Amino acid sequence: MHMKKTTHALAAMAAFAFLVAGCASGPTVAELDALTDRIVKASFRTQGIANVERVTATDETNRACSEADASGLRLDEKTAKAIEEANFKSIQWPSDGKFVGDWKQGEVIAQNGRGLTWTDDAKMANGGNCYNCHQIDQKEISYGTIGPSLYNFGKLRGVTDVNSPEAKAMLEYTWGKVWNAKAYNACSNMPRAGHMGILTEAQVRHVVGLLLDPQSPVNQ
Amino acid sequence: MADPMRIRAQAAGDKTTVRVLMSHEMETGQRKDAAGKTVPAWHIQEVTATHNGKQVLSAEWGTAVSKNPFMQFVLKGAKAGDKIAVTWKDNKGETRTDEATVT
Amino acid sequence: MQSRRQTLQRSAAIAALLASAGFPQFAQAAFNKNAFDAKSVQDAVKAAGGVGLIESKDVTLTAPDIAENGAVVPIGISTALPGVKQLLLLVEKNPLALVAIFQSSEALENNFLTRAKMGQTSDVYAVAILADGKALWAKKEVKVTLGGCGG
Amino acid sequence: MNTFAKRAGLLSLAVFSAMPVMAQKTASQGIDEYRAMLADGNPAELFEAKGEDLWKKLRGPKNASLEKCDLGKGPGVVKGAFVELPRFFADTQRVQDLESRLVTCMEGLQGFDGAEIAKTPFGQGEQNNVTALATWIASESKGQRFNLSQNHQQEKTFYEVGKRLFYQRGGTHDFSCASCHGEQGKRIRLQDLPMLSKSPGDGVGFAAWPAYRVSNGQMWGMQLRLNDCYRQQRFPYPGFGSDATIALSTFLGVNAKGAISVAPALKR
Repeated sequence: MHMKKTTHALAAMAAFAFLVAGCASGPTVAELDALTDRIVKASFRTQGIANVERVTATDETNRACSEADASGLRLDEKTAKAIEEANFKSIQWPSDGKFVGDWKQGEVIAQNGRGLTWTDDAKMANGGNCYNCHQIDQKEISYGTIGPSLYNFGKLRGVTDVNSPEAKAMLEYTWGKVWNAKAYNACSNMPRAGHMGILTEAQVRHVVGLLLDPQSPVNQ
Repeated sequence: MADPMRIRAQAAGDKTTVRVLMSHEMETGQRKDAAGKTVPAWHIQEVTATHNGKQVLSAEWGTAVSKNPFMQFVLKGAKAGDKIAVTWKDNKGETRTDEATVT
Repeated sequence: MQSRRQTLQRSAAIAALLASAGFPQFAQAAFNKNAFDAKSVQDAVKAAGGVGLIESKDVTLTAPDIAENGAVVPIGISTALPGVKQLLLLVEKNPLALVAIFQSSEALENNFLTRAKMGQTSDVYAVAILADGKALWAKKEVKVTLGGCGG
Repeated sequence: MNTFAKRAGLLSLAVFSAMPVMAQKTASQGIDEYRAMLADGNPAELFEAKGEDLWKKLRGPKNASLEKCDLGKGPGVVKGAFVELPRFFADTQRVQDLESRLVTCMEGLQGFDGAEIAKTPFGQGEQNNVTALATWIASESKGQRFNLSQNHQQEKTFYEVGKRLFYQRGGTHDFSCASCHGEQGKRIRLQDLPMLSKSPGDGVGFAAWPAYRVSNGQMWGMQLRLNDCYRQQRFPYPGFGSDATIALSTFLGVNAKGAISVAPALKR
């Protein structure tokens, strides 16, 4: 198994060495991209529920954003817009029209950072990983700072009654953002919780509740 | 056989600070394995130390001492060149003794 | 399960054995199973021979305010009080409260450090038991945080 | 701060005795204090001692020691080797990191089956010995500055591939290495995240592993560090010593140029 892999990788290197033999300036960007793909294929394997396709068959959004990140250049506006539109189209809106769930369950989901690694069980409920990157309820002092603070999320956006017509736009935005963050910012660092099957529809509803319910500690 | 300890004994004035690291799992007996079976407690119970052969320390430890335990104690009146030996014994009866020289 | 009487008998036997082995003046303690099996701080101190718990500024507990990980929490006890027999470190909210007992000895300062596992945020106790059984304590709350990605 | 927030703040001050902002400051100061208390007496020392012993011991089917192992500075030279790895090795025609190089030596000098060791899960059998050896070898370069070579074409190529891997988004969460380590001054929960796309400074990131993890009481080499990063990224499993892990290490190691190594360190 390992021998085969080593051979494969070595073959890739040998092919590469041949490629650059007559080329003093080193490999081109395209050659390096192709070599990276070969190395990824030779290096990663499926383990538990983490299939190798998670890295060999990523979607256009990840492909374009990875390339932009590595080059140090921002995605051009046209591509960014196309990515956002495609992701927006894929958002599944609440099947029963209910956007806001139980903030208490939302807090548990926000605290939970588990699920979908190769050591996790497919049957267990996944966490939302929210506190890893965001401040949410001020009582929790162990929060990350990769994303902005979400404390007072609903309050700052003027949501006083989730059933009022004025709140509708904010309910939709919050749902959409949690479901598929790339619909609003093409190369956002935020996972696409609904789109990628990290959270279920019911879980997304509870997280939206945590953020928008005026009773939630987030909005106190 | 258990891996050796690391013992550092440093004299400063009339006091010698002894720091000991031990290699031990210190299994609590509260943890369950992948199959849901409780992993039995396995921990150091007794720690003793001698200074030039004379016993100076006696301690008892429960399961709550951390894995790969650390201990520090302060000896009165030892000097550079003196021998400090530390012995631990766990609840399975396994034991290990290591020695260090005061610097 | 061992009865208390059996434990006492065994301790006595081991003490006699050690005495004959040439450490007659050293307070050698066999593993005090009752104390380490006790769930609460009070019961553990009692099993170690402490008769009355009294808060004291003369006992110093060294512990961090916050632990990045509950698996390794540095804790220590020290005191300059005379007549101390045993020094105990305990974590109130652990399933079994007692972490360690150090026997006081003329050759040592009453100053010991070790590291403990803590399942959750809890008060940590340092208890010095005197010859007359008085148990003088100091305590401090140590916050245990959830670290890393939680996965 | 709006009036409500002010009022809420005062209220919580009255009721809970600590304002959130204060709690925040205390938390990071408290963690610094906690780390300082643990600095003296790093259990990594236990693994260092074991590694040194393993280097000198006659082992394996050939009953030989590793004392003739070439870690890049000539057979048997240990001091300073760690801060120059990964590098290109002419005998294997590969860029290798410390751990994959150790396996090459264990195979060549001692007669162990390298593929078998690479397949062994971390924390078991000969993998434990590789980790202990890496811990000792790293400790022999403590205080030295990272200085990876970029002279050989394959070293340059591996840096470029490593850079692409660093920014590669994938898995169920779209995470790349850069999601957490691409910006300065960020943290996950309370853990500070080093920015690894350039030098994060002395004794941080690449210059801190192997390290003893207090959370699980395990000694981790760079291979396991990267492996667990990929696990938490929800990626599939990177093979031990695979080109992806070595290319990524090359990128991190070259970026760390000039940073002082503190390995083996103590980590959460």
